[in-house]
Amino acid sequence: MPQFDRVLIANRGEIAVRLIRACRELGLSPVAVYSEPDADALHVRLADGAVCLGPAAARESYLDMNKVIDAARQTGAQAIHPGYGFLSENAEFARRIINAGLVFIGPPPEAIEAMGDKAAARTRMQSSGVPVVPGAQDLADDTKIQQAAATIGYPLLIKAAAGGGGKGMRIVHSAADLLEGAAAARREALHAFGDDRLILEKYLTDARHIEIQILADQHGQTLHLFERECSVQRRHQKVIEEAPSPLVDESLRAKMGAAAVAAAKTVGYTNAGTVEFIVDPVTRDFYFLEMNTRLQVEHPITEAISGLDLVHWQFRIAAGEALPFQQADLTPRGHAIECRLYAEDPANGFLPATGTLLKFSTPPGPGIRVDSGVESGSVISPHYDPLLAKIIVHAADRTAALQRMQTTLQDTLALGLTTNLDFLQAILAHPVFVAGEATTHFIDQHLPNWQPAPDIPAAAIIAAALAELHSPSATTHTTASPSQDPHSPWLRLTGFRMGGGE
Amino acid sequence: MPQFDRVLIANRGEIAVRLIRACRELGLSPVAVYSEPDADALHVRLADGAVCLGPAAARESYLDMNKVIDAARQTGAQAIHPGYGFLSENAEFARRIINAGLVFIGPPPEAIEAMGDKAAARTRMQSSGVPVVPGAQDLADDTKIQQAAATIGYPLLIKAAAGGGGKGMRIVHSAADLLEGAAAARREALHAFGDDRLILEKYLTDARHIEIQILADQHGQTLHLFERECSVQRRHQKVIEEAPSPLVDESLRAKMGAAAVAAAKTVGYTNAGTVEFIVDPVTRDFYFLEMNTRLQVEHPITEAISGLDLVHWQFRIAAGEALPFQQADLTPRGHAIECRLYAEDPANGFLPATGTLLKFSTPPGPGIRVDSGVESGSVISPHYDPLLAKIIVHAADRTAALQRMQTTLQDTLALGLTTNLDFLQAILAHPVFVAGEATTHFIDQHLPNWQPAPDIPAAAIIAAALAELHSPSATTHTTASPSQDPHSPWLRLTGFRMGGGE
Amino acid sequence: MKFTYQINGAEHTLTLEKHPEGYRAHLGTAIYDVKLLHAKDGQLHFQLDETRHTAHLAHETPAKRWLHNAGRTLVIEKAATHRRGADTAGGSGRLTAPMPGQVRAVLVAVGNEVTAGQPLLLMEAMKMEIRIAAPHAGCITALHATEGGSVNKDDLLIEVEEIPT
Amino acid sequence: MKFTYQINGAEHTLTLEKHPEGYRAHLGTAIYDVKLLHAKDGQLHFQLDETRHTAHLAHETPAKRWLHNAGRTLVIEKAATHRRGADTAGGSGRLTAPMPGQVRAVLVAVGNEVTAGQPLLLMEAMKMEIRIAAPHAGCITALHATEGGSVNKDDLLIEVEEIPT
Repeated sequence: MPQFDRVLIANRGEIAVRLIRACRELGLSPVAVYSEPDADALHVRLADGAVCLGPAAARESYLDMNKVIDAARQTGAQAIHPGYGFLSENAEFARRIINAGLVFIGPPPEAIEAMGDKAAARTRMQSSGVPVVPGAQDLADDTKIQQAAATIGYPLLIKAAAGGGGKGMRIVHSAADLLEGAAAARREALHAFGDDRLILEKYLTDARHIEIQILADQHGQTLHLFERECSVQRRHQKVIEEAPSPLVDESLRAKMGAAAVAAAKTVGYTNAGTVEFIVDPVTRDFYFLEMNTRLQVEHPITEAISGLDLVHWQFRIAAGEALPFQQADLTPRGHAIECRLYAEDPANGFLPATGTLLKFSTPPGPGIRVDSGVESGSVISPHYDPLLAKIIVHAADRTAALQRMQTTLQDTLALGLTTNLDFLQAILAHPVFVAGEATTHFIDQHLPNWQPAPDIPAAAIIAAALAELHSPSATTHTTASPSQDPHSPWLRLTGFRMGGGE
Repeated sequence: MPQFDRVLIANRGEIAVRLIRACRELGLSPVAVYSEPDADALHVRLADGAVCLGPAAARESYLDMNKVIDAARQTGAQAIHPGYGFLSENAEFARRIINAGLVFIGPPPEAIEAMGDKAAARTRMQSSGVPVVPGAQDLADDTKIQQAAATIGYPLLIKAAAGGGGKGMRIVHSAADLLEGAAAARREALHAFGDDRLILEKYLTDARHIEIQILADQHGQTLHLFERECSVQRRHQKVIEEAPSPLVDESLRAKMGAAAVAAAKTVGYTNAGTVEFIVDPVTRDFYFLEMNTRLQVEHPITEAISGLDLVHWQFRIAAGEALPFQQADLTPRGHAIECRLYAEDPANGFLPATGTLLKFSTPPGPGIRVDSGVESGSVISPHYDPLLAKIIVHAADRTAALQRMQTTLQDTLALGLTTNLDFLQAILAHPVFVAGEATTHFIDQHLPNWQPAPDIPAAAIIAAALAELHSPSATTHTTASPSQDPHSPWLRLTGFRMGGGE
Repeated sequence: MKFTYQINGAEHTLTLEKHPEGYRAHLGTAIYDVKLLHAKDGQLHFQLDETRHTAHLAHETPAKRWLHNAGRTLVIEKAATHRRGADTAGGSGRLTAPMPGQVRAVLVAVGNEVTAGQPLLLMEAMKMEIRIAAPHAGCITALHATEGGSVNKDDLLIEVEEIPT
Repeated sequence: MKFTYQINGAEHTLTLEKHPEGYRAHLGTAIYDVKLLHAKDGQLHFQLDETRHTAHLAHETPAKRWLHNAGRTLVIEKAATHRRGADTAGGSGRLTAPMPGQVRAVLVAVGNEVTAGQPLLLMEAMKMEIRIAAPHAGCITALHATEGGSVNKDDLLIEVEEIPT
């Protein structure tokens, strides 16, 4: 890998940590960026250098292109990896990086642009023979929206034309809710993307969300790394993903893979990307939803079943390497599942939770991988994504993977703020999920008003009393975080910091 | 899996932890056993029940068959998994378990017996057409030993006929050292196995230690799961293992695999086992060394490249399940490496180290697995094996696996007692190891008098001073182990225990 | 010794008696022999009758503990202190911020009549839009939030007075 | 402020001067600008000139720290206390147990003449046989160990007096 040896990681949280570790493995020097409240975050401590971008608000820090590119210049980084979210699907950002003589670890700006406009992408896919969901774009005003909605029928989905990641997205079940939904979607879209154009799509009830991972080098080879099923969602955010999909057989895999490769080639795609489809579980017809022109949150499950490191390949493709394998060389092995551990309250409308993660740990063991940006003592602020960690398991088959995930979640400690840990276990134990039949409506249909089990184990109550009984210091309430080290110099040195956040 | 739902784990340390976690995944209830100093060990805390076997000395606890079988009866366990070491290769133990109406998770006692006597196994393999190392057995006295040694030539290896695991093993380089070596080997053999018979073997210099993993069900199917190379050894104890072997190509793999399957079938083997060979790297001739009739320490690297969970299969085979795949279905994927983290001083003759592991942590990340029986605060006593943890990585190819292992070791913390952590890094960086050319003499030849690098980084010295400067409590010397929890009730409650070790 | 806890909205009372071997616990009609085996780093290992259990604890405040046992995460509050929480939640017509964030849009003005479930205010936190809706039909009597402003958890946002129908 | 440490048998002296932004460090002829960025749970994050560094520390005793930095594990002892260690090691003819364990075999008796490298005693610890050999030719003047007995680290085992040749 020539071209670059120092890489700026333009992100935070678990993905920044994962990218920094990949840099180390490849002999690249990673540089972090951070906002003021992230000065002591794990990703900052793992990097060789770090640049403060500004205050908490993402617009003034992680989303500020000038500051990010300046940070690269200032630290001598010759390449920038955007991670996911933030600036990762911003064509202008990619273009400015390239114009600054740096390497953008991702697809060409033209490909981002072509796929970023959901309205234009729909049109383009239709003309390339990739099936798209029935819907409408170019909706200038409320009247056009009402007309299109009448044609499509209900329920329908309002999406930001410029968007992705669930932002600016609304399901509308009847004409009465259409305009308020559109207004909310516009506001979110404007805020998130600076562009309030919308598209409407038929909302397929009982559909499956299945996506194909793409890897394309700069030498004309475009391959797919099979599918991921991401049907289990709440508020259009994925919660559990698995690969392979329990719905997909070899023949459907080949068809969807070919369609995804065609979609990527249509826009001259290179590097890693994902083509999302919605699949009718009965007819097995599939429809193009959108292409995510970046690394996905759920990339680890594809890494598990393909045996390939997608982040390594992102760097190697960006450095000009050719993929040394063909489509026929690639076969999925085993079954992988990812659970997203969110700081949120599933018993209370998935309200995000903030606070101090007093204790966080996950069990070690065969086939377990945890990608996390937090640790015991991390403060979860309201400024960013509520994703705490991704818990990934890999096993020989789906049954073994489900068992492994259950035991892993049971042994995961996340104390100090509300998380979806118990809810994840409820999903994994649900017969519909176990049968591999969960659709995108699974949570709404089967766990609509989930509450923690009302029975409290006797052991838990007794443990609380034992703790109180043997706790001479339980009444002292301090915010200090004592060390694990019995002789630690920092036992009483709370949040000590000098000259941080330069 | 019928037959049993509660399993006694007749072991300690990392392997007991790994077996207990596997039980959980399979829905089995694990029961631990422990010696007095292990009362608070991790494996005890993870089990559903635990029985104290007796004092520290293994003979009075982990090696006491009656106590172990009684513990199973007492707790209602219907099966016993022996792990490795201790009673795992004791045919009488297996037989007593079966006679007690319990299931032994391992091969039939007859197979253990046939392979356990290294002298008889040599003879048996020879008659089955499996090549053995030139040598001699049935050596009644010193005269016989001297005669056999003269025929074989020097250097030669003295081994315990009943032995394994490096105990009772001596290399002798000249006739002058023969009888002292034999006497020492006899003492160790008698102490370890209660049997002081010896065998002599030609000591192949510059040979490779390569072993084949076997999996055999009770329905006549015996398969091999490719090879592991374990050439990097110190004092006949493995230090680093990898799979596949850099020496072995598909044709040699097929030949060695077939020989190993033949060896296993000769003794009616079932369950998991390993056939060890010594391989001449120039001629690629291979010779049977011995069969380990149990799970190996290094089984995780085979799990990584095969995608199969060997411990799950041990339980499933013992419960009567048939292997659902054929030899042709199995292919290795990627490259895996295991480093054994020992409490020992490689700069001082690998002297075992004892003390308190003040801080222990390993980095998370893709392709990293750590099997460990210790945690921060664990006390490492002189009673048992110095193995603290196994660090295993898996990546697409050997180069990527080496890089991953280096970064993983760099980010591993093992503070409080001397370990081989820096030495492992020195091996991984050595050009001979990197080239895949390390033989069983690698450490003696290339790192004979290894010492830590004499240059001390400025950052380390400055860190020490910063710590002192900002350490109001550095002069308080207490043995208490404070909690990670700022409001912990146990902040000052050292080693509090009531009624432990019933 | 008697212990009373609030867990998931219900009250649980436990008594522990000292025993030579540990404790005897009474929980409702159930009785357990309790032996504490190991306590370190917020981790408890103990035996109830013949079975071993593990629990992990962390204190958020002296009266509020997070507890993990057998795969479940619970918040355990000392009963005496729990009432304070109920007070600060405000009356049903006093709508507070469920979490810290920014006010994106105020959709009503003082004096407006609103229907149950009508969206009154939109907040954004952690990249999610959070809708504050009327808990019942009524009249807006006070607005404490401005668009674009930051709010902390439990800040009073809007007051809605019920109108007798 | 001056700091003197023993690391791997060599002495290292460092001075730190307080600065508005942190410290200035003098180490031999090298000078570094030092900023402490973060210190928590035995972990130090700091900046030397323009580069960030991380170190993890644990104290075995007040004067003996274990330190991990850039992939290396070091034992750092305050220089003043280090000499004590050298005293307890005993004279070259006073052979001590290198670690706790059991005495398996005593191969010599008081009065025996031995040659350099000759095995005198066999210990077993952690399943390994450890051989205690004569550091030089000499005569056994005292035996403090018995076969089968347990010994602690640094227990005196055997004394060998050098015989002038």
